[in-house]
Amino acid sequence: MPAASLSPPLPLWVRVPAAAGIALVLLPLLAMTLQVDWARFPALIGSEASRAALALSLRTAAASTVLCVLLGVPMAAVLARSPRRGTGLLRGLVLIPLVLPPVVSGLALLSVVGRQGLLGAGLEVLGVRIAFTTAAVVLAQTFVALPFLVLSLEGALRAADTGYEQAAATLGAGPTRVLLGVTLPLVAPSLLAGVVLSFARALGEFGATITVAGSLQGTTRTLPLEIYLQREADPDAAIALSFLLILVAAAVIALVRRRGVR
Amino acid sequence: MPAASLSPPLPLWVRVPAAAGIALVLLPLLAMTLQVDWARFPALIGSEASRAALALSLRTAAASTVLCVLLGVPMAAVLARSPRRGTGLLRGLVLIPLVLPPVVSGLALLSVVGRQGLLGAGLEVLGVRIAFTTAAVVLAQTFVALPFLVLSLEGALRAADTGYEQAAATLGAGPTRVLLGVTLPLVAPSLLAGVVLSFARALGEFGATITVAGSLQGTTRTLPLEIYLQREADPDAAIALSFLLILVAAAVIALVRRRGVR
Amino acid sequence: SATGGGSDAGTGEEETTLTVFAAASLQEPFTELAERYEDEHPGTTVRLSFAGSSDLATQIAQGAPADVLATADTVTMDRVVEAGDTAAEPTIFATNTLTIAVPPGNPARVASLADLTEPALDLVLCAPQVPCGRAAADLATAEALDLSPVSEEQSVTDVLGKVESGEAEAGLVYETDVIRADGAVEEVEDPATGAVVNEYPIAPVADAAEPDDAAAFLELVTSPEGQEILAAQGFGAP
Amino acid sequence: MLSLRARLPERGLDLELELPAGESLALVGPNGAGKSSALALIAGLLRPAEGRITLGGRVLTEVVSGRTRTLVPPARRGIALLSQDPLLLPHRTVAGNLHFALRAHGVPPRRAGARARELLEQAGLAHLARRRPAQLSGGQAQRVAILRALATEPRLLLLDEPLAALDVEAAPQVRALLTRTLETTPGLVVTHELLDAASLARRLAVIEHGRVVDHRATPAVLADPRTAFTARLAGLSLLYGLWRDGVVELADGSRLAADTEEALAAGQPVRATVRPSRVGLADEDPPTARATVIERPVESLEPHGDLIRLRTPDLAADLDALVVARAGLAPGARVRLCVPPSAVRVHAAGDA
Amino acid sequence: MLSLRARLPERGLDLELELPAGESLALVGPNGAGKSSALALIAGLLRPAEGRITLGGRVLTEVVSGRTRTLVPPARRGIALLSQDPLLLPHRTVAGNLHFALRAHGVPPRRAGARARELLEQAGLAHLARRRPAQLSGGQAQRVAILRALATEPRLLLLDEPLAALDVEAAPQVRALLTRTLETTPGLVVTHELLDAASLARRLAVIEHGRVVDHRATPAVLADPRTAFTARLAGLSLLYGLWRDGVVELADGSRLAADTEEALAAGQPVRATVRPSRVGLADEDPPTARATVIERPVESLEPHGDLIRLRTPDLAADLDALVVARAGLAPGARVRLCVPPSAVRVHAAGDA
Ligand SMILES: Nc1ncnc2c1ncn2[C@@H]1O[C@H](COP(=O)(O)OP(=O)(O)OP(=O)(O)O)[C@@H](O)[C@H]1O
Ligand SMILES: Nc1ncnc2c1ncn2[C@@H]1O[C@H](COP(=O)(O)OP(=O)(O)OP(=O)(O)O)[C@@H](O)[C@H]1O
Ligand SMILES: [Mg+2]
Ligand SMILES: [Mg+2]
Repeated sequence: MPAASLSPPLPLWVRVPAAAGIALVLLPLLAMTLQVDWARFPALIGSEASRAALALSLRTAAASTVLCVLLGVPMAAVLARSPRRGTGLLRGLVLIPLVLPPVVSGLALLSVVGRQGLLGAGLEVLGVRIAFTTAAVVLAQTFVALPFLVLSLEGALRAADTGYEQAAATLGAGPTRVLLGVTLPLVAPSLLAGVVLSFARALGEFGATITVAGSLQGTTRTLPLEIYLQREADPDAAIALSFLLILVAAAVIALVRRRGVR
Repeated sequence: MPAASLSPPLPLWVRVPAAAGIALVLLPLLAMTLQVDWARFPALIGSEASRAALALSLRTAAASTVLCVLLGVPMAAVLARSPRRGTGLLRGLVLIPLVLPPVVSGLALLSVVGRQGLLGAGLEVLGVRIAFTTAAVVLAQTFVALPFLVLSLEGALRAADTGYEQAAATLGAGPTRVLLGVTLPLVAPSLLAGVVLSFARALGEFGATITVAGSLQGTTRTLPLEIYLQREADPDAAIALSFLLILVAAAVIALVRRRGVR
Repeated sequence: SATGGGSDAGTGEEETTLTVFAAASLQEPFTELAERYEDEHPGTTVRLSFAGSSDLATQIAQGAPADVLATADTVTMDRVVEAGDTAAEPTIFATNTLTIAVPPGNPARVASLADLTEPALDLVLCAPQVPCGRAAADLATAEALDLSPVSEEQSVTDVLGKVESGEAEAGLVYETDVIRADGAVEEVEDPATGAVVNEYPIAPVADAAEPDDAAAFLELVTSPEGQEILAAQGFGAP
Repeated sequence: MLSLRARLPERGLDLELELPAGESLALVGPNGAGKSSALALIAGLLRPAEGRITLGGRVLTEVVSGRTRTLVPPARRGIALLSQDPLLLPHRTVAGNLHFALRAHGVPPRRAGARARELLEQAGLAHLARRRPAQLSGGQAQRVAILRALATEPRLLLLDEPLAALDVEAAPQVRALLTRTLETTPGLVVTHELLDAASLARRLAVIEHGRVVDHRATPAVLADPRTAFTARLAGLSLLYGLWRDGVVELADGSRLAADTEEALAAGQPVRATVRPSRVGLADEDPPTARATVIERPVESLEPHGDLIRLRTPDLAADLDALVVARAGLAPGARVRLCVPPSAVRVHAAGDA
Repeated sequence: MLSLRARLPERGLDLELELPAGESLALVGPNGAGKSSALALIAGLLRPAEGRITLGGRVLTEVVSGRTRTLVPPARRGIALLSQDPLLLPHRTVAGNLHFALRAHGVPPRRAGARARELLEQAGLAHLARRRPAQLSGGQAQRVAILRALATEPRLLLLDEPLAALDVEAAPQVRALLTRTLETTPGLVVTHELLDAASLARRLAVIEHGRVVDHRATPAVLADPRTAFTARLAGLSLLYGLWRDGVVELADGSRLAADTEEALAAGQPVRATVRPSRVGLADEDPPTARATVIERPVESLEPHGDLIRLRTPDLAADLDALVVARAGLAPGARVRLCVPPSAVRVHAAGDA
């Protein structure tokens, strides 16, 4: 939109609740910043354990986000476009990881890939172990983050004007080209929102991870787990690490937005 | 859309990742269902503690969702429609509660409303106490759930065609009427997605709640807190309660979708 | 495929990895013990996994690659033993007693256990379902105290957090927690709190990949050297 | 050859249409008659409740008693559709939209880029290549949409009001382009303009209330319109009456002298069409011997080229502005019209 | 009274326009000339880079050297805009759309509902009341959009191609409705149709390349078009040459005999308009004494009413189809046209 074209102004009163909301979010963050022990900050976040946790968190959250996109986009498309009544139930089921306390999600995952789990026993025979490995971290993060992507995208797909897709089809575009070249670009802002949400959720994931993956430095101890541990040992370090987590998330979100938004 | 009008079919290959994604979500849930001790189920979820936790969870999650809508919709509108560069930073900040480990969010909230917090001292003088009250539960849930609503909605608002709003404005509709009568209905599916996401997040909230509000039956011990406690005492009860949480969430989501979707 | 499970890491000729699962509250002494062990056994790396005791129990039941398990209470350990996941009877290697923690300056002027029954006092305890709560309940029974907390926390760390932040005017925590808090809370001593003792058991895990190292580590923990490290963090002798 | 038979009660459609191989067809009809729906059915964007559509012997759509036997997806029909709304992909530039269409037809990326530029240059739209659809004027968007539809050489072209929104300079150019294209590629063109119907296709089908009510060569339809709608499109007045040896007796009793080449029996119901440009004012031009003078109330007066079109409930007349002013005509006034027999054509009414 | 002065370099606009109180204006111009943008500026949907817009003395928009002094929001201007795209609110029914507009103007809910029904009934669209916009045909949507724009009695009406997409039966009805409305409410009507320009407004403004290049009473513009575009709209050929006592000398040396009432000096540059309906074939009608015979290559032939319009690079002629066939005319052939002096009007070229 060129600067000259005016979208209708928002009513002035919305500024009041918007400001309240912003204050609700920003005040605690500000207060937290005040509590960071800045003198010790570099030392606190520079320890080997912190660096290992940060590296692991970035790697696993990135991997989980990729998995969420690869699995979640098709899921959202199928759910949004299936005409059948039956998908209503499916849609509800897919959202369940949203409400489960993460620890319960972890238990549920363990009951699949754990030693006594549905698949765990079979996998064990094949010499494959998922639980308590980095793969388990990715699994846990993907499980909890996937619904975020699916839900943000599905609403947008449902609302999107199918006229453009029909136009593309009459131009000879096959279903794949329509999906990748028309449908997804049309819902790009929601897809981006979904990616950011699921990345953020994966990055902050704690309960399911500690349950399925344990907490081994360098292998499964992500930044939130490290923060949890530090809280027991050195609350200042926990605050400093939380701050680091915020910085990382902000940087990644800024990067994605910069590239993704027109 | 009438049944006769055909939206272009999805490519067949999307079914493979979609099925994988659905399996990823459903298998753990199924495995969990298998672990529920159905014989004891009614007794486990029928205890006074469980009922109190369920009632509290429903009340607080509903209140938080309402707050999220009241604050989040204006925030999303302001963020989506502000032309200024500066909102980029603001938008990033607003998303931070997404990545913070919930316990850290709780600590951040305490540093505002706690006794020694930024506002806490002032509140104390007014005789208002937030810690250990149901209000603190709602505060914690709102803080963690708000970004979900804001983010889902903001993407949709950004993508929405402003032509309709302009048309409404030339018909004489003032900003409030345009917002409530045109803008929000146009992004209804995303608003609904945001409401579901934030309700779910509030319902499953654990870490921030325990940190700010503590855990007292009937006042601050929500279902996730009860589940966590039961895990220590009676893992079967924890599983049964998790299952109850799933049922409640599914029921609420189904209700919202039924009413909300055209 | 499995990325770095303990059993895989043990396939090297010389290099062995000992995996110790320990309750989160044991983080500091066990980190030190692990270093000591590595010094004494060159070629062996000790990997530590800290979590809540019941998390650890669940993980071991699901085949987590642990050689040694140390929990913060005997109830959880008994569950692991019952499930047949330990290779030997657990040994009690440390004890801990409750004490009263108050915010710096003791705003509510708590002087003794009896003051905790004051109805206007914002008292915080652990929930009876978790070990520290069980201990608090036992203490209340033993001393015939009628405690009405404003919150029953999930873990002792949460109790400590409430006291540190001043939200709570008093809380019952372990001696070790007060030491950990490093001045963020004050301790109000009352000899009566010694009536209830919490015991920390340790045991080798049934499927241990490194049973020899597990035994050696256990030995270190219970040795005078190990006990010294534990004592420095406020743990009592078994 | 295109053959269409489709029912869709939801939209009140019950269409039947055959188009000989290589022929193009103009589709006219009132708003909401079902023209766009007919194109959507052929393009495969709409499933009939019942029906069969074939193109060159290939079954594209077949629904028998509610069961879908065949439904070739739109992309595999080799049919290009220019819909009423341009529907340019909003996230691509103008050039990107053409590129998309070419790529969808298997043109390799490089060639598609060059070809897109070429098409835009030929159409004189090269300066718009990098604009997004939102930055185009209505007519510009329409022209780009036409280019896009023609970019991929389809087996059948479906054009829904292709010249709406085009200015008086662009319209003839685009009309010429479409005429050239339709010489080699058969097409169906929906239009509300007589000129387009006549210049773009040799055959004309009229859809009213979801049914094809007329389908003949364009000049035949225009010379002898069978419905009020087509008469209006052809710019003629259509009246019904009974044949009384050289005159048409209208329902109100007035009589209209007429010539006819058809053999008509006395008392036979007939359809008479009157050309407004040949109708005059009785008080201005003293009527010739056989001319009919009919009195009617004036319904409306509107400009028509350099003349004024005067409408009465059943007859229209194109009059000089000067004449109208002199006669002091205004809606509501009564007017005496003079209709020479040469302005009237009569056909047996049975074949309507 | 409307007064508009606005620059918007981004769209190549530099507009100036004054409309006397109570008058309506037709706005014509090529695609992309800036017509819709002009309406958007007046409606307050677009901010000029520089400019001032007033209506009845009230300043609606004022931007001086990049600083916005006044920008009354669209809803407070009392101006209704019918845009080129109907933009019916997709989540409301047809009746709901009217209801919305009425409510926005403060009509109480009950009355708004009744009034919406009434308006739909009057327009014969009552059967569409409960449909969603997606379930309407193109023309139906356009009619509902017109109703919606008229529903609230605005101080100024802006109509962007209101009659596009309407069929030949609906168009005159809607045209009559708009004519009636524009008698009491001043309006600006964008159109590509001569007929609409002439019937809806007494004044006509021509926008080309973002500038108002002509603005006079409609008959004056049509009789004496000053640009190629207006000539085309008026259906006339426009030629330039030098006045040589009774003839116009064209650039290629050919001479066109003409009558004129203006006092013209010899050698003066002039503009000549030629009415195609008066131009014939020299070989068919032997030319009268003063008629000019000019030889030109045939550029195109297209139907025009019941005639064929033959175009050459500078002259057009409307010929009988029979004559065209007999003369064997086709694009590329050379044709000898006969132009009687009465078909030509000459004006001094200075005032263009
Ligand atoms: N999506 C829809 N659902 C239900 N009915 C529809 C839908 N779209 C169109 N209709 C109805 O079907 C009928 C035919 O519509 P169609 O669009 O084919 O008309 P049309 O001949 O193209 O008219 P126009 O000249 O106005 O474009 C109309 O009565 C219309 O209201
Ligand atoms: N959003 C936009 N951003 C930039 N340029 C635009 C935008 N919209 C239109 N334009 C350009 O501004 C010019 C004027 O456009 P406008 O829509 O006013 O033309 P118009 O006279 O209404 O044409 P039409 O008859 O095709 O509707 C055109 O060159 C167009 O490409
Ligand atoms: Mg149509
Ligand atoms: Mg326009």
